[in-house]
Amino acid sequence: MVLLETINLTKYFGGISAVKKFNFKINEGEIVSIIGPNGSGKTTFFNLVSGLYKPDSGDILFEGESLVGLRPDQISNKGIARTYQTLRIFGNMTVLENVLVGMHPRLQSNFFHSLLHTLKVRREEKEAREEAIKILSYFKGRLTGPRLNHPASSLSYANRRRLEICRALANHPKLLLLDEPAAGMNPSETIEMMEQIKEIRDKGYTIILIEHDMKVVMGASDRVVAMDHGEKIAEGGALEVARNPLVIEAYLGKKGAQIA
Amino acid sequence: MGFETFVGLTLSGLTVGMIYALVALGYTMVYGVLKLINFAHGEIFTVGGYLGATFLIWIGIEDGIPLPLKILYVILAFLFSMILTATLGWSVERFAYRPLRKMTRIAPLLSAIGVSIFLQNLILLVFGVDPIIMPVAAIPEGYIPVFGANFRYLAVIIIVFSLILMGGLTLFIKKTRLGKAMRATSQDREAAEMMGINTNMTISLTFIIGSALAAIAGILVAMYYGTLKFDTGFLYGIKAFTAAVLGGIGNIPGAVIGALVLGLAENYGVGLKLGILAYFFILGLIVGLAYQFYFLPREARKKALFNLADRFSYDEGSLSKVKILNYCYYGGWISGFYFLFKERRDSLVRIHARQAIRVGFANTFLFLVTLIFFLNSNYKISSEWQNGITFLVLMLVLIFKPAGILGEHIPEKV
Amino acid sequence: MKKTFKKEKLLKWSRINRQVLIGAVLFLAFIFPLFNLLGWMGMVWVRLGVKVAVFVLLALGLNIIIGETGLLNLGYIAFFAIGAYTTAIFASPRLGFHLPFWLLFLLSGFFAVAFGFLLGLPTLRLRGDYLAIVTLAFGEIVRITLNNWESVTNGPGGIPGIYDPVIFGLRIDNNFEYYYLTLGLIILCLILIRNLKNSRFGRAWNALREDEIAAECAGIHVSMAKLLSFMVSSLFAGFAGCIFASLQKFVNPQYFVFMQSVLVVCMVVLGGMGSIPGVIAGAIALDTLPEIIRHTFAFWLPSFLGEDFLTSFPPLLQNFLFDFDRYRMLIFGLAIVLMMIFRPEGLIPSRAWQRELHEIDPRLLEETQMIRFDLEEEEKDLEV
Amino acid sequence: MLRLEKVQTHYGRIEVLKFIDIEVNEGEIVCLLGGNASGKSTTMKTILGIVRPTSGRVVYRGEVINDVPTAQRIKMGIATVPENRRLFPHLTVLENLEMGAFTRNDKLGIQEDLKRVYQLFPVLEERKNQRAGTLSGGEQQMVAVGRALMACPKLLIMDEPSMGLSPALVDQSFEIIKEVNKQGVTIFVVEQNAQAALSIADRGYVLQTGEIVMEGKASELLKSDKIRKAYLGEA
Repeated sequence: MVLLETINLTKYFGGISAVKKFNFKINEGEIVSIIGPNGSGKTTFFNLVSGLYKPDSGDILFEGESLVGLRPDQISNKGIARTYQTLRIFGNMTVLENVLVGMHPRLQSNFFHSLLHTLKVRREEKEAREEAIKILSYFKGRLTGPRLNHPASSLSYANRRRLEICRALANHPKLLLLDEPAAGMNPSETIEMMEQIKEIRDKGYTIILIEHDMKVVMGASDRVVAMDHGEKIAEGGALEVARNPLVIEAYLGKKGAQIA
Repeated sequence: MGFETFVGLTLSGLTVGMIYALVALGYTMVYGVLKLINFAHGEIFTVGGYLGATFLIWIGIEDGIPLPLKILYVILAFLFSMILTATLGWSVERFAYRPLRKMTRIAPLLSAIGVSIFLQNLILLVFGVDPIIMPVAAIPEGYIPVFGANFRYLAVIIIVFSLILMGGLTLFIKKTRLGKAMRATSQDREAAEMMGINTNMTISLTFIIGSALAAIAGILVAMYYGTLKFDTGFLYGIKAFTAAVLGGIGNIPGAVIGALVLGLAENYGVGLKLGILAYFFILGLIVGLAYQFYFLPREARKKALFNLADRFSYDEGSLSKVKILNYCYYGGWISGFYFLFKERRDSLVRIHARQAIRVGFANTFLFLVTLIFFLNSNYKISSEWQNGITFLVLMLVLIFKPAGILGEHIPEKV
Repeated sequence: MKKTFKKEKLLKWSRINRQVLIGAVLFLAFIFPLFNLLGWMGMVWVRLGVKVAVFVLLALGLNIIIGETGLLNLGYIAFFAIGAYTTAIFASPRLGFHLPFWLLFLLSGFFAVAFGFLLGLPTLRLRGDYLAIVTLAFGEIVRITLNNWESVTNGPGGIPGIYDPVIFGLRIDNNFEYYYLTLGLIILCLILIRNLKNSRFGRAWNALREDEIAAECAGIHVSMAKLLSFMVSSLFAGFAGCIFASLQKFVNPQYFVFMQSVLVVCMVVLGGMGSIPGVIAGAIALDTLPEIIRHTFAFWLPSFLGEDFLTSFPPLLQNFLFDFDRYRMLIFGLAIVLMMIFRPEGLIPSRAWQRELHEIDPRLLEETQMIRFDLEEEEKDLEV
Repeated sequence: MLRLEKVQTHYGRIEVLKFIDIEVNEGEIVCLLGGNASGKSTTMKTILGIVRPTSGRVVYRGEVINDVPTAQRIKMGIATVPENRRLFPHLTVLENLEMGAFTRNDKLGIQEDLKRVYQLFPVLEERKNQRAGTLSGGEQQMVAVGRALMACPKLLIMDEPSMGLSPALVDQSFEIIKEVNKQGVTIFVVEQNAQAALSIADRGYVLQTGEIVMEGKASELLKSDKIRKAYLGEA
């Protein structure tokens, strides 16, 4: 079943098209990677889907409903969560609180109950905490234990990326947008991340991945979409795309293609 | 109300507006470079006025002194005050803002408020609660009759002098090496540093120029009204800031236009009946829109006027509906609602319909305000509300059009 | 292993100490007026205590906006004014109303919240520094309105003769009773604040302070969350205003000038943004400092050292010490600047702001942080 | 020509560069490789004088320039093309180029250099009155290089010239570097894209968490296993 579909999605910035007539489809349970040089519109595409930008034309359909014109928080509540290329964790809040913020829209307690800290709120908070810890333990012991109550800004670069993924998962999204999850990680961490992304998918999430590391792209994704100057230049299986002459010219270069 | 009153109000509005502009330039320049609202600027203005007046009192300017000597004294007073005030502005930046430059935004803002309170109370302690009185001999007397209204020589001097200063400043920023360095610094400080521009010096220069202009404005106000109080600067500061925001902060011509609009609005507001104010309300709107339109890139101009849908190539289906929707912008918001409900599946139409409703709503609002003004056209606003008008303008501008009349000029990085 | 153990122990200790400290402070707050009954302290101090308590309430409210949500409100005193004037209008001979106190109390809160809503709804999407200016303008408009709407507010003359509150048949008419009333209210508010802080709403506010975009994409309705924090803080100001008006029996627009807003901001900032003990300490310090200095030099020290020990001081200093009230705002202004430069997190900082404010330019820091944290990470991994 | 001797740099209490030694000879192209957070940009800022070393010496043409301010260094002939180009978006192309020559006073020389830059990049002459922010990525790169050349440098420092450019443009941009080098400018490239950088450089250094872990001839580095593994993505 098609989960997310964009139709002729277009976004201009001061006369230059950042995304142009972009048609994209993802089925439930897939991992689709988007590759392309910097400035080719990948992150703009994410921002369009998550509602930070409004498209100039075209449509975004999520489970058959249009997302255009909704606020980012409404879109998030519909079940789309994301991470950022430039990390956006809440540095001064603890690791646990970061995940709990991600859970915010799912929690039911209303303002007056919270104000009075009723039994219901207490129970819900306790459950939320337990679940947050469960989510954090996806990444083995890295984010749990004493680190639960450490401020997020004290984490290493790689762990912050992991925390961001946990925060995104906290809302039980149907679709997960990962923007360069392996950036700044060393080769062994990158491979680990690739495996974990696959594990997350097996738990029933659908994932769109922006990544530069061709190893991750090759290893993790079911399908690859290549973008350049805001347009789709190739689509298909990972190897197929990597051998596409357009992609080689625009992005991989001859040597990159050989590696792939 | 006679025509003379109107002319008189216009002239005093222009004069006060020019003074606001001089102060507003300081705000807008600092905001352009540091993204900081320099709260202390109003107090720097007061200090400038006090210093000028003190100098004139100290030097003993009297009626018996020959005119050339008087002029010399006044010029000396200006120089004296400008130099000291510029030093003050420089040191405020150096000691209260520079150490905070790398912190989050709330810290420098609070520091600026702290400096403002400190300076205001310092003036209070040094000069006392009583206002300082400008020696009468320093104020040029006489007036030119213009259409039956009296145009004071001082007002003429203020307007001409301010125009010269602003022209000079614009030239300085556009053409000279230092001016270009200032612009470069405001756009990308680190890159400017890499080009060998001493950015600290450039920022200091911004404060020095801004403070010197504020000092001039302070003395001019003291001359115009004859006195200056320790807290005058707070009000002038907020008014000038309002002017800067009204014109679009960071935008130098914007500051001048905003200041003139504000000066006129205040004077018309308290001097005229509401009905006449309504005309100017509409006039101002038209002037603002026309100016904004004029500064659009040439290709965009046509499209902005007539056909929003042509801006980009839309797919066929939505296109015709969007075209119809464009009439909503001019027609009203009922059709916007109609489309919103009827075509709610089409996201593109939805966006445009919402925008049409918003614009339609704003237009309705303006229409209602104007109507109320006309209906109450016998009602006169009391002069106590002059400050209230400024605050109201400030709130309305920030709420409805935070970018100001001419648009903000806060450069984003490439 | 060893290291973690030590840390745990330390943590436990600090927790116990904290409880002891809170208990001690509460105890002191409760028995404070008794000093007067024992004859150790003049009535002036009890009265000052009530005033301090009102300002503690105000500062706690403002802290929700500044400390928790990271927005600067420079017109906060306007909400205080709205609360006070509501009480004054509905419980004084001015217009002939006399509502029961509990209704008055709720009404004061309600009007403050309603105005908070009206102001917040359109303005809260503004950038932080613009919001500061808009709130400032709002504060001034409220004051100008109070000054000019003579038919209701009696203009600059103010409203005299506000009735004493009556709670459960008990007529509150002396300073002791006011003190305990306000203290009770403070404790109630503290509990509410703590509850909110630990709820999803408190977390949403903190998330907004940290990163608005990320918060929005995590599903937080930004405008609603901001509006909520604005309204809660207005509510406290309304309550404080109600008590203040009943206490003073008289209100006029002069109480609600911009400088008062700044004073409350000073309390929050100097005490420590986001830290409740800090904010309380800030409010107490700023309110009592002028009195304490004046009393020290006018009464206490002379009684020890002789009447004329001050005459040996230079005249300027004498003037300063005797007339500290005049220099108060000057010194507070300077204190804010110095505080921002040397200790931006305040006297009793909250953990979050301490880090927030000591951050270097993020662009510069990016790579250093990564190195540092990677190293720390390695250490920790070895440790565990 | 340029030598860093045991340079150590701190941001606050955090040590970023740990006693690094780098040497650049006249006429060479030298590249400094490193991943995220390795201290590359800090090295560059140290050479430019935006960050001051806590210990060690920065020697330029036989002079210790530790305490020389940035403007003076640019006068001495060190110019830079910053990371992400960092143009002044609201200034015109011409004004951007003029900013590059900010520290110079010889009007005639500036005019000549302007001509030289226009010769190198004819597009820029056509667009000289256009705002820099409206140019395309490739053109912006040209302005950035041109702006650095306007300082009449003897040593040109390039911070990640390949960042944000498509492979075709990367090649073009490295061609430009070669061309500039031929005109007698020594070049120091800080890069993440090891392949591209090493293919034009004479020598290279590899920086990792603030330490130089490897150095040598570019051709040798290209062959080294470690480099292939870490930077060229080969298992």
